[in-house]
Amino acid sequence: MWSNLPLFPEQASTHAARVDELYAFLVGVSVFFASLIFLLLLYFAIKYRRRSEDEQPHPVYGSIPLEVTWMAIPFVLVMIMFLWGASLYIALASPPADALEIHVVGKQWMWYFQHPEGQREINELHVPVGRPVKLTMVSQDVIHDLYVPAFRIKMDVVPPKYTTTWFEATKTGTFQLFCIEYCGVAHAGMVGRVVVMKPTEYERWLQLGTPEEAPVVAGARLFQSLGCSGCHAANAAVRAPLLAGIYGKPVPLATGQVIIADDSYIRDSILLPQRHIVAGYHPVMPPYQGRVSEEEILQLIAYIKSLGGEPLGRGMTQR
Amino acid sequence: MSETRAAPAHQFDDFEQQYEAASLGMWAFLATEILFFGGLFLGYTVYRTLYPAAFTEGSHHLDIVLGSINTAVLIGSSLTMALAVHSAQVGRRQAIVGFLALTMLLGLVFLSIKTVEYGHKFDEALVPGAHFVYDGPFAPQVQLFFSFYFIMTGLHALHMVVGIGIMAVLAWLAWRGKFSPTYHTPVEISGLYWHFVDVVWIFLFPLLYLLGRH
Amino acid sequence: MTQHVVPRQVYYRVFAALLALTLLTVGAAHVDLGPLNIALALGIAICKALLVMLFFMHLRYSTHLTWIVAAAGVIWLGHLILFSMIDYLTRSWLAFSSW
Amino acid sequence: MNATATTPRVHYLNANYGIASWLLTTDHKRIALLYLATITLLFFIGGAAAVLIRLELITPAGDLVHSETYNRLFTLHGIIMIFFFLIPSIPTVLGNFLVPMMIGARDLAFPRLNLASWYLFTAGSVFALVVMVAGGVDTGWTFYTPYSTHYSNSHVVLTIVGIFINGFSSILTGINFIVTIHTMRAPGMTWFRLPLFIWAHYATSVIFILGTPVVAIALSLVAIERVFRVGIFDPALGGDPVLFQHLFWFYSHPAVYIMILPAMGVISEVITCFSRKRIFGYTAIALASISIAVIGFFVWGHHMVVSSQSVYASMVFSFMSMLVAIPSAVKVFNWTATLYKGSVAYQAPMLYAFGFIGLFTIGGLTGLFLASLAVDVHVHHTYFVIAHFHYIMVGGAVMAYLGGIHFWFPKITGRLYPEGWAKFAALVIFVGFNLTFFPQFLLGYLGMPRRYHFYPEEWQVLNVMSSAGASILGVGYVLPLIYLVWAMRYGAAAGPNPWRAAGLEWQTSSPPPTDNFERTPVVPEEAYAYGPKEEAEVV
Repeated sequence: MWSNLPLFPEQASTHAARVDELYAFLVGVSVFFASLIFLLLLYFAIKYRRRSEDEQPHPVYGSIPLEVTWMAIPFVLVMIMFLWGASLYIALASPPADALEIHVVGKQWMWYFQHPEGQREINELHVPVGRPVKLTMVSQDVIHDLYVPAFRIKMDVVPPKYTTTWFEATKTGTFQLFCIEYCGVAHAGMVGRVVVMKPTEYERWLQLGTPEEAPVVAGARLFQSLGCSGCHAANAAVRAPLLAGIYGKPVPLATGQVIIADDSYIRDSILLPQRHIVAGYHPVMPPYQGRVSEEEILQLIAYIKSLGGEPLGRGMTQR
Repeated sequence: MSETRAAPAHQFDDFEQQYEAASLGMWAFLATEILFFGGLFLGYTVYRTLYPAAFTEGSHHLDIVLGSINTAVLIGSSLTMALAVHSAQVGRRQAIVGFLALTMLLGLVFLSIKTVEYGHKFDEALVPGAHFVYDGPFAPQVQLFFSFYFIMTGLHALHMVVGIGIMAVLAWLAWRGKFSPTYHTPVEISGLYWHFVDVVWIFLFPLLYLLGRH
Repeated sequence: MTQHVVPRQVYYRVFAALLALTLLTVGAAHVDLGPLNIALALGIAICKALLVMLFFMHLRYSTHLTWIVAAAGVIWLGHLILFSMIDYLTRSWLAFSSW
Repeated sequence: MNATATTPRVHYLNANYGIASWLLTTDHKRIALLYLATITLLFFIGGAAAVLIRLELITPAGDLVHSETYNRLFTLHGIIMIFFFLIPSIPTVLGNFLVPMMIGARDLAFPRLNLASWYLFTAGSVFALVVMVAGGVDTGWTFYTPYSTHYSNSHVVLTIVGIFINGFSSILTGINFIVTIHTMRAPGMTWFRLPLFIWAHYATSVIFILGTPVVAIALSLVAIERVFRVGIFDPALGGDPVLFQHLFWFYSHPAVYIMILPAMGVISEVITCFSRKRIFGYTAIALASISIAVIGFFVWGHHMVVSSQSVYASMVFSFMSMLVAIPSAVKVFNWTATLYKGSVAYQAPMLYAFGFIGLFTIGGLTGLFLASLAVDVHVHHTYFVIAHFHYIMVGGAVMAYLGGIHFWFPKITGRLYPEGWAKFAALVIFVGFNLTFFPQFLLGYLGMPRRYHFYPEEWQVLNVMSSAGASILGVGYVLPLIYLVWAMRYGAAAGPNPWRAAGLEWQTSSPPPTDNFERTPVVPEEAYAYGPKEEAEVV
């Protein structure tokens, strides 16, 4: 085979291998049925070709048993395809709890990645091999879509909310990354690469990179400068929920519902605070829509996440 | 869509076939219309599910008195329309014209009241877009509510304007004696259209004005 | 012509019923019934719509075919809303996004 | 060849003359020809855009046109081909001509409305075309928000106006067909005696009526949001861009069935005629058309599996998408079985029908890849999808459209087309098509994204193959244009029934008289009454 004529994509994640098995099954079924139809057509067309202009073959009306058969067999096959595809899809929607969490912001026309330790990258993502990586993604403008063919993963990056996907790379190397939801003039240029490294090299890379300011630090600074601390600090004059230790915990809402304080919840609460009012508080916080960038929100989330420890008196986890 | 001759159109065998075709055609068109408004009903349902409080908030800013009066006016116009069809069936020419005129009049009353309501919203800066001003909670989502309010009622009002135009043509045709007990299909199927517009309002009224009123 | 001529009395009675239902729904909206408010308002709206369709639009006297066409529009609308809401109502269960 | 074939002295084409007799005609046959002219023009304009796209993609670098231009080109190609060619093609040309004739009616139920549909179609298409050529629109034919509402600097609103006008035309055509099929069938023409072409058009009309208004309102909302700057899908107000996708695909997936169902109807007619057999499993095929139209409305979410739609919704839609494969499979099996013990002739329409079955089978089977969630995640928005839907729409719908044009050409014009040229063209199209689109399956699984102006170098070989195929395909499409126009004037007289086909449309002269039949036909038997009577065997 020509070296510049690849016919099959590289298989570089645990998920990729599983998708390819299903793909092989689909190809098998397709080749079988396509051949069956082609051969039958060819055979009938030749065997029963018209031999004289006045030929009048006897009519055949059809056959109920045959109809039932060729409904039943495809039905069984497509149900296998459905269940198989769905189970892999559910797995893709359920990242392991210990996954390395990386935040992604898509904007016209670049990818911004932020590692938990503070490294930030543009259009390039360094990850360790053999460890699940969860991507939490959001768009600053239009819908984008992060696609890494070698991992067989793809997820839209949508402006109003966080979307997630995950992968576990199985080999080191460099893999292409594309924006695959049309996003404007330079859509084809919104590409990047994923660099999968050995864990030790990844550690070294983390050291090497010069994090200007860790997200937690930047978040803490923003928490002050945006005025969040004026209400959400323990000694604040305005009564607002304290944020220490809330990350990942259930929060009771004024509507009686309970919501988990995850990334999306915190982002919503910053941008559109009146959407989810915590039980026992008044909707007084102004919306920060348009006043903070997606990167800044990620830094704030990192900061809030870092506020571990037991919630204090005015906390919102329990009443 | 329909012929105004003494004989059925050439493609039909008789008036009955022609009437059946026209009536079926209009019902099929109304099915289309249901789905056309349906997109808006879906949008409304989705956002109301996501932002129930904001939609309640927004609904409080609508004028329930004017809305109720308008509902009654529109139901009245449906009655006069039905009576116009009845008059056509029994062949009372002047009554057709009279009831059609009354239907148009009630339609215009409805549109006038709607205009007054729109005017209030302009004064209160509740028209979505750059000039939307709202100080209460959930301001962005209240704006969503008003987007739906204006688009849904606006599209409904547009249908009424078209309907009034159709009534005017019908009244003119009726006045010239084009309809008879054997042939009055246009009156009948235009009536279907007018009643449909009424039915849309019957749903818009509670969805926009009433839900979350208490 | 095979059209059914409905006595005018029927139209007047339907009109009266529609007005009464309008008053009822406005009144009911001012009482807090919890989630029943929505059900009641929509229930009354459906009754009113049925009255208009059955009598004013002569559906009651129409062929089965007309019923089917009218029903198709309504059923498709229900389907549009139902299948879209499957997405919105289950988004928080297990999802690529928590919305 | 029928040596004694004659042409009637007066028929619908020469009943009267002059521009006005065409532009003001209410004859469904003339309106069909008006559509044919408009649609052919639009097809070649959309095709020209495709030529430029394939030329650009010969090299990995974006070196032929600017990105702005490239984005406008694929948008123009998509909008013209989908809204202004594929959706109207078979229904408005062949359907318009044949629906009344096949059921034994003098015309459609609403002839003037039919003419109005053509004017709306022409107005909408010319408007959209002028906007897209003169100004351009760069959103892709899908108009996804918020790109279309807030970020695109192109003529989104005006293009939507053109599509909206066209939507009226679709809806009115659908209503006309439904009413005609219900109320105007000839005596004896019961539902289960209808040709399958009619069943297919009935199912298509249902989609026209119930689907089109939803895309109309979806696009209207985009236009309203863009013009008045009010939020509907605007994330800044808490709006949801995914809601637009629901509304858009509620119509735009069934729209695929608008394209393929009439094509299936054509194939059923052609296969039976050129194998002189009753269709195998008439009822199964008829009901399959209806179930495809209905189930087709339950599958739209498979376009949204990576859109952040809920996992459960994706699963429901995936399940329904799997189900819709079954009636499609039933049709393919039945067509194949129809050849069994037939008398198979290889005229050009039959070659197109063979091509259709083969390509549709591949297109349908690759559709299963897209219905199967995890594989769909990988191939979504890649060239795999492009290849799949071109197999359905070009390999399926366009092949059937051309096959149908050839099949009924003698009826429409009263003349025969040159058989040798037609077979040659069919072959060229088949070869060119496969060379163009099969490599795109490979590109897609490799991960090549659609709507990319330039791409990584390792994908060049496959792209060059595809572009080479496109040039062959282009030649294949120009050929029929030339010889069919020639045959309209110089073809041999066809006679009423050159194929010795069953079906009411063949029982009247070619070209037919203005009122289609000398007297209203009475239908004594089922469709496809080929072969000796009273001797039918049941397997």
